[in-house]
Amino acid sequence: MNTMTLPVPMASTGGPLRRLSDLLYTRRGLALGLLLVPPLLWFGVVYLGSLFALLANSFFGLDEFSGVVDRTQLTLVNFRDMLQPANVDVVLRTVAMALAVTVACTAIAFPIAYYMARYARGPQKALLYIAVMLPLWSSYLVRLYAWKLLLAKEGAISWVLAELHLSWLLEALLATPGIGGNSLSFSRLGTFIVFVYMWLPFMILPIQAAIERIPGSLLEASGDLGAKGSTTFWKVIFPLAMPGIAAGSIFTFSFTLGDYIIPQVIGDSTLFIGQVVYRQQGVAGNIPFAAAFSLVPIVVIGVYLWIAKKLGAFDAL
Amino acid sequence: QTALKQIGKGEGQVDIVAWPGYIERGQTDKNFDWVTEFEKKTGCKVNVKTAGTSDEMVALMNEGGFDLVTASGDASMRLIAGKRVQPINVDLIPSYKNIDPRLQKAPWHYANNTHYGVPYQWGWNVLMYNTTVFKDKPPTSWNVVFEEMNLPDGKSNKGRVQAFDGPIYIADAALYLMKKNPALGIKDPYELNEAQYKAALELLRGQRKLVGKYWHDAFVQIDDFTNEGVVASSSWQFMANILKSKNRPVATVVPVEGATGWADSTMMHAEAKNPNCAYMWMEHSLNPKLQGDLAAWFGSVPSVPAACKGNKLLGDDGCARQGYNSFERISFWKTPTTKCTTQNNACVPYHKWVSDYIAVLGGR
Amino acid sequence: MRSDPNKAGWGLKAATWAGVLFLHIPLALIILYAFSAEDKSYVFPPPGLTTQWFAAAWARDDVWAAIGLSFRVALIATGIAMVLGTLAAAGLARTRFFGRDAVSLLLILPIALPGIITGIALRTAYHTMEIPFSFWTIVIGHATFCVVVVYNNAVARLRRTSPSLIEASMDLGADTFQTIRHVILPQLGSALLAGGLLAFALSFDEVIVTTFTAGQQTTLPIWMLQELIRPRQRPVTNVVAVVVIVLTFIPILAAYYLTRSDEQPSSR
Amino acid sequence: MTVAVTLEAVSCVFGSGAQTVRAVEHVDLTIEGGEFFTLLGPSGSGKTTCLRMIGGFTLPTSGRILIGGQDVSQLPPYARPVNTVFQDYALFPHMNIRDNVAYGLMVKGVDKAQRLRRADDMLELVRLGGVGDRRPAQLSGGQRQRVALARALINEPQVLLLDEPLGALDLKLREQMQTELKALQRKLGITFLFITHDQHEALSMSDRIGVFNQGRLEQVGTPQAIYNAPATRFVADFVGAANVFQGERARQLAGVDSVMLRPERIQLGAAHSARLSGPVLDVQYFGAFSRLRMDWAGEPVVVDLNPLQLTVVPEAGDTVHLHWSQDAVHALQGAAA
Amino acid sequence: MTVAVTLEAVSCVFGSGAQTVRAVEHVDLTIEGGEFFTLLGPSGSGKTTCLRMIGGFTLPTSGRILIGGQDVSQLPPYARPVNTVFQDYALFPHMNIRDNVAYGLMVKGVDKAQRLRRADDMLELVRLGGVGDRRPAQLSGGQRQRVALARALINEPQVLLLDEPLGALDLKLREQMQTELKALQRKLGITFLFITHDQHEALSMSDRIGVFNQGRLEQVGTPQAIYNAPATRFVADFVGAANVFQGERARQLAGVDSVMLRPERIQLGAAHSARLSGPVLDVQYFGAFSRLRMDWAGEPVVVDLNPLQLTVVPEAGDTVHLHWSQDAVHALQGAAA
Ligand SMILES: Nc1ncnc2c1ncn2[C@@H]1O[C@H](COP(=O)(O)OP(=O)(O)OP(=O)(O)O)[C@@H](O)[C@H]1O
Ligand SMILES: Nc1ncnc2c1ncn2[C@@H]1O[C@H](COP(=O)(O)OP(=O)(O)OP(=O)(O)O)[C@@H](O)[C@H]1O
Ligand SMILES: [Mg+2]
Ligand SMILES: [Mg+2]
Repeated sequence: MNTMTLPVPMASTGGPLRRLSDLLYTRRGLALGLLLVPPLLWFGVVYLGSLFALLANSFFGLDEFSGVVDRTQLTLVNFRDMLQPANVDVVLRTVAMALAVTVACTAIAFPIAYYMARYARGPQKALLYIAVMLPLWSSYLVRLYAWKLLLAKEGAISWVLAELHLSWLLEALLATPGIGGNSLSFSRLGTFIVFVYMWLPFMILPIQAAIERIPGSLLEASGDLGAKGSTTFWKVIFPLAMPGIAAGSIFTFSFTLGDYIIPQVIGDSTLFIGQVVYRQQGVAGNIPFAAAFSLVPIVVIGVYLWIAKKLGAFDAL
Repeated sequence: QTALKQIGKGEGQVDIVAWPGYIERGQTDKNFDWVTEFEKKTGCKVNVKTAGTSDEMVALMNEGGFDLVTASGDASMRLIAGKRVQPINVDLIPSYKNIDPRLQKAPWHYANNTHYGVPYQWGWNVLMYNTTVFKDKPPTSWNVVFEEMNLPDGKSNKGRVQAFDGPIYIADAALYLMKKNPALGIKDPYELNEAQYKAALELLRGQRKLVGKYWHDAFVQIDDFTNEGVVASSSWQFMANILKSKNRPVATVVPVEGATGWADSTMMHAEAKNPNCAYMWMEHSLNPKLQGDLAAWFGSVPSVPAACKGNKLLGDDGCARQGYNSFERISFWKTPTTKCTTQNNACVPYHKWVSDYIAVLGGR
Repeated sequence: MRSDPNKAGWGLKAATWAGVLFLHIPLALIILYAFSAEDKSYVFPPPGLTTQWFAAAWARDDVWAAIGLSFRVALIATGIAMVLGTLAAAGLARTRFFGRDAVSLLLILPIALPGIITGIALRTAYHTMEIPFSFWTIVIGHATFCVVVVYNNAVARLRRTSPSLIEASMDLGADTFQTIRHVILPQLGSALLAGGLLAFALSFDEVIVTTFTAGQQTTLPIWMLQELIRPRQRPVTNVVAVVVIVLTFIPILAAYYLTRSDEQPSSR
Repeated sequence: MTVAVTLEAVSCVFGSGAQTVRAVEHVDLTIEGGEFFTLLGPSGSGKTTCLRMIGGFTLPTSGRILIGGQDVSQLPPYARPVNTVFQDYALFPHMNIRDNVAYGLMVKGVDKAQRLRRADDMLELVRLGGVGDRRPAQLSGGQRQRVALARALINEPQVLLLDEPLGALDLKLREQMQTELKALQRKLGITFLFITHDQHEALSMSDRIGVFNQGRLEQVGTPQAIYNAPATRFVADFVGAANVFQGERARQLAGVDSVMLRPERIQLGAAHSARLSGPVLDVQYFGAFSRLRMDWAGEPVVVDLNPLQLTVVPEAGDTVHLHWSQDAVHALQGAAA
Repeated sequence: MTVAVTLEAVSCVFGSGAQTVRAVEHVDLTIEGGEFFTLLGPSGSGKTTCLRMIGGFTLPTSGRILIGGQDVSQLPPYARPVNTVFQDYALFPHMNIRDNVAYGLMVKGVDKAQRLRRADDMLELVRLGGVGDRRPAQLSGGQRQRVALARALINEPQVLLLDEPLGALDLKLREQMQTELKALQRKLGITFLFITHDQHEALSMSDRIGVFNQGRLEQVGTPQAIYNAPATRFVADFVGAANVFQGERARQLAGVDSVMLRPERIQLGAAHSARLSGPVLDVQYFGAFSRLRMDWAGEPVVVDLNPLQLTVVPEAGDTVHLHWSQDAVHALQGAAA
């Protein structure tokens, strides 16, 4: 773009609007500024301002008995508390879960996205699109409680498995330490399943878009050069869908990192980052500690975004 | 700050932070409505914000914008200490004298010879159990949820018991230890010195292995007793009532160790914008009809004894069923602080309870 | 061996439809339990079926109030998001300047950072500035994370729109404003509509940020949350969810057809 | 000479019902080993479809395709001994140039050191040594075209298929690449099956040309045969400039129903013994020649004037007299419109 | 004749620092009213940038641009009396054809009935009556091109700018459109400023041609002047095929440092009195002529053989004898590499 500024042009005839138009045309920097000022104000002031307010709060202490924030002096006590083993556990657990959910979402989303992008045509494509979008439009909470019912010990899944005489399978799964538990809805496996379910559409759509952008001739070229389907997949499709995966994973990763409702309803009562932050602020009123703790996901996401950007995710979002 | 001297004209509305189900206007069940009539009578519109835990109530009050709060004992002292609530002039509340004498000057709302709240309701954290599992051998001790053992149906209790998902539950453990291990010298489950506290946490860590999922909200626990094979847990009478009404095989008991409980008071924000309507509500909140209906609705005990008789919804045995006569056996919720009389002011404060309970849940 | 390269293998088909099934079993359950005769807890299978909950839901004012509030919030948040998102897209689509990446990152941040952080940050800011909770505090939160949705749609369309269209318009005598009105907006129209629909959906179902910015107000998801925590007529939440599903069917379809041309494979 | 490719009654139909497109209809064709064979035809005439059936990207609706004598009609692309240079080059954007070229060897399992070495050799062959580490996006159009060539050739195909490989290039670059491509084909001796809609390209590069029209092969022959003895009016018109006369005029010129006369075969001369005379409509300058249009009683006759013949080019309105040798007039089949 | 466009020392620089691109450097140019002026040059030589500065889409870094005598250097496009036909046509996809054509009138505020009538007239002019209700996507490439033309012409511009308007078309369609475009320009008498990189197109259509190379105008002149008397080696090479000799060989042929000889000006003849003799390297068939390359002691000489002159075309290895008239040899300026 040619952004040099030049002397005000000789006015073309016309009203003030036309003159403003002339000015904007010849001074493109000005036009750009006018376009970007409102969003920048909003994001710079409202959003970043809020984040800074949060950051500032992380340096305050709390009067432990009354629960009132003490704004008179700054302290690093919240950051020290964050390093307690229990909190470190929470962070590691959450990040591990977020990664697992992201991987699983990718694995499940990929075939769907691939099929939508390359094979589905006409009404079938529309049908699939709706099928993917519809869950997004039905209340997240109601779906969550529906999962509770599905996963319960006497719920739909065990009922079906019992009918199929496959209960032993479920029991074996639930006996696995680390992921198992008393029933699916009381296990970390259950939390995992529900996370995967909830964020799956957010993974499907960007991957689908990324695959649609791969020119068909590339796949044909691969086949032409002797590659079988699987080679083409791993050497061509998958790398080229990577921006879509990265974009989708920003959602799956970040949503998992921050959610506090799902693990509250489904799971084994071990806490995730979102819950700790929520409890510290909403329940315990310990805003400073919550603020400090919420820096963890900010940092994690920051690192993640940095990697995702390398993979070209922002262009595919 | 001094209390109001007289009630003026209503401001037209009153904002209340309350437990879920505490202030009903007949939206879910027409029989349970104690707001509409009040609004009609006084012209004060009632706005309710529900809070799920005591901590949340404190947080909401600290943020401000409310007139009243139905605070439990573990929240009320913090509100008073934080100067979030103002003294109440009980003379402006004619029904105050009808309140159960045991509650009129209860320590969770009466401090420094000043009233800071009006008792609303109270209840206990009973042991709820499944009667088909326990059959003719109902549990008598909290040990069924704390210690690994075989239940009368021959199967282990592992994975079939629950505990409350809140730091205050440490007190339940202390209560159990008070009886089980007198050598620890626990006098008050909310006042624990370092050693006692450690023992309680140790017990809870053991319990973690038995508990599949901690209960957090009442209806999830109802589901858990229905679908998840949970057979024993600390609970509120409320859940037991609902499960029984659905013909589920449950019963409640107060074990030999006693039980923790909660007693709620309506307290008024220090900067309440609608003090007149607030006073009118506090007066209204003490009428026997409301108290009885609410007790029936919530499974709690009225703070006005008159409510126990003749209430259609509650029934004549309602108060007794819900713990009216067990007042002395209940250790009511209060906020643990370092200042404590029973352990020479060397108690573990609440904020440690919060983070340690998170650790316990995390298996640490 | 006849293997038509334009047909999907059975493995792929199976994986696809299994995935779709996975997405929809809970929805089926939601619909089923909208008719459940059991009102306080969920048991499987449901003990009986009834349609009474539709009437019950209809008669409850709090449902209507919550839907009304959510609708208004979503409408205004979407409106703000559309304005800001379009401006940002117009500014960033085809320009290069120092700090451009930072600006686009800033737009993505509210959706990339967990909602709880946006929520707490806003709540802290409101608190610090002593802004009382109101309709607008919810709207601000929602608009913030909706912008990126509109922005993404608009910027994708702008990048795919030939810049010579704008030049052609000016060449034919249209000034900046006439060009915006006659060329840019019509070009963006369907992308904006699709982005707006998505933003509306996001806002309508948002619970996490709202929890922190709503104060005493009850949006539909907050109502659901309260209702699910202390239900008396539990199936009513399902009824509401089902009604929302049914009502949103058409906008989804519309959004699909509106943005479809953007999705066509393009050769480079 | 061996036969490289045989098409036997191959047809390809897309869609069904009202939207049926008969892209290729009943094509019989034999391409000899080592030949540079070009498919020439207007847009939409079925050239690409034909090529895609040989490559295996589209399956024929009916008929058989043989490569090196083997029926490959139902084989997937990776099992056919042919390789393709795509019109958009289809270079893998996420790999560097060397990996692009080595792709065919990689999928065959050739070990890394060896395949990269051979890729570099191949890049040398197409005069692109030194760009191996770049990405496709960092190359110019002509360079990309050569990478695509190298990538296809590394597999040593029996037949190389090229779908308008020069279509995206500048005229000047295009002429240069034509020469290079032809030279490469001579050097390697591989059968090339080339698609273009540019008759100059077809004429100058090919050993034989097949002219496509509406899904059918209208004529197959050497460039000379196609140019000088087109079978149909379509071929005459499509391959170079042509004066085509029908009916009365044709009979007057050659006693048949339809004739063709190439403009460069006509000379201006004296009025006596002129075959035709008439006024000049207009003259267009093309550098190497000038194109004159004369009015023959309502129908234009196009004459290309070589600068060697004339120093003074006539102007519009001048009367000119046309001469040609009788063998310049070629009778066309039928009276196809 | 009036002056339509004047460029005075116009330069355009993109970027800064290491990435500076001098797209157009110090161009002086005068285009007469009613002229068909073509900018010819290879890809990236600055043609488009030059046109965009005249249209107002890019502002010059320095220099002045005058249209009809008025300095428009700093005016936005909508205030300039020129219109443009874009390379990709830039038809508004959300409007039908009639509204596209009427767009210029609409933004001027011409009332609806009148502007639609005039749009229909304009469509008639470009022989597209009847498609007014269709959308651009429903038209073929050639039709779209004509719509773009109609849309630009409805504003009655003083100058019409055309940026490779035929680039996206098939060769055959392209030749047809060349004729149409030229005829339209004659009919309307509007100044056309045309861009192409195809020398045939430039030579056959233009009144004058400006040859661009690396941001500079190398030569401006009539097609004949450009073709027969190129000023530089670049022009000689770029505009048509050329034998360019330098140094010793040039001095031998014409006594200057650098000469050019067009291949079609050379004839084969008898050995005696031949200007050059040598063996044939190869012969390429082009239909209307054959291109022979003879080896002149290590340097190829290209000869285009007209079919009229020879019945037997020599083959590689034959010895041929070249003849030309002395005026076919053109001395080039300098010894530019
Ligand atoms: N996949 C397809 N589905 C339906 N019709 C098709 C398909 N591929 C090609 N066609 C149609 O078949 C006909 C022949 O197309 P083809 O691409 O073979 O032509 P072409 O000679 O290569 O033209 P071009 O020079 O424009 O590339 C066209 O009418 C085209 O629209
Ligand atoms: N907006 C721009 N920013 C930076 N460089 C540019 C820009 N536009 C053109 N250039 C550069 O200026 C030079 C001239 O470009 P221009 O488009 O004028 O060439 P052209 O002669 O039209 O070529 P073509 O035949 O490929 O269209 C090129 O090197 C090009 O890369
Ligand atoms: Mg083709
Ligand atoms: Mg250009």
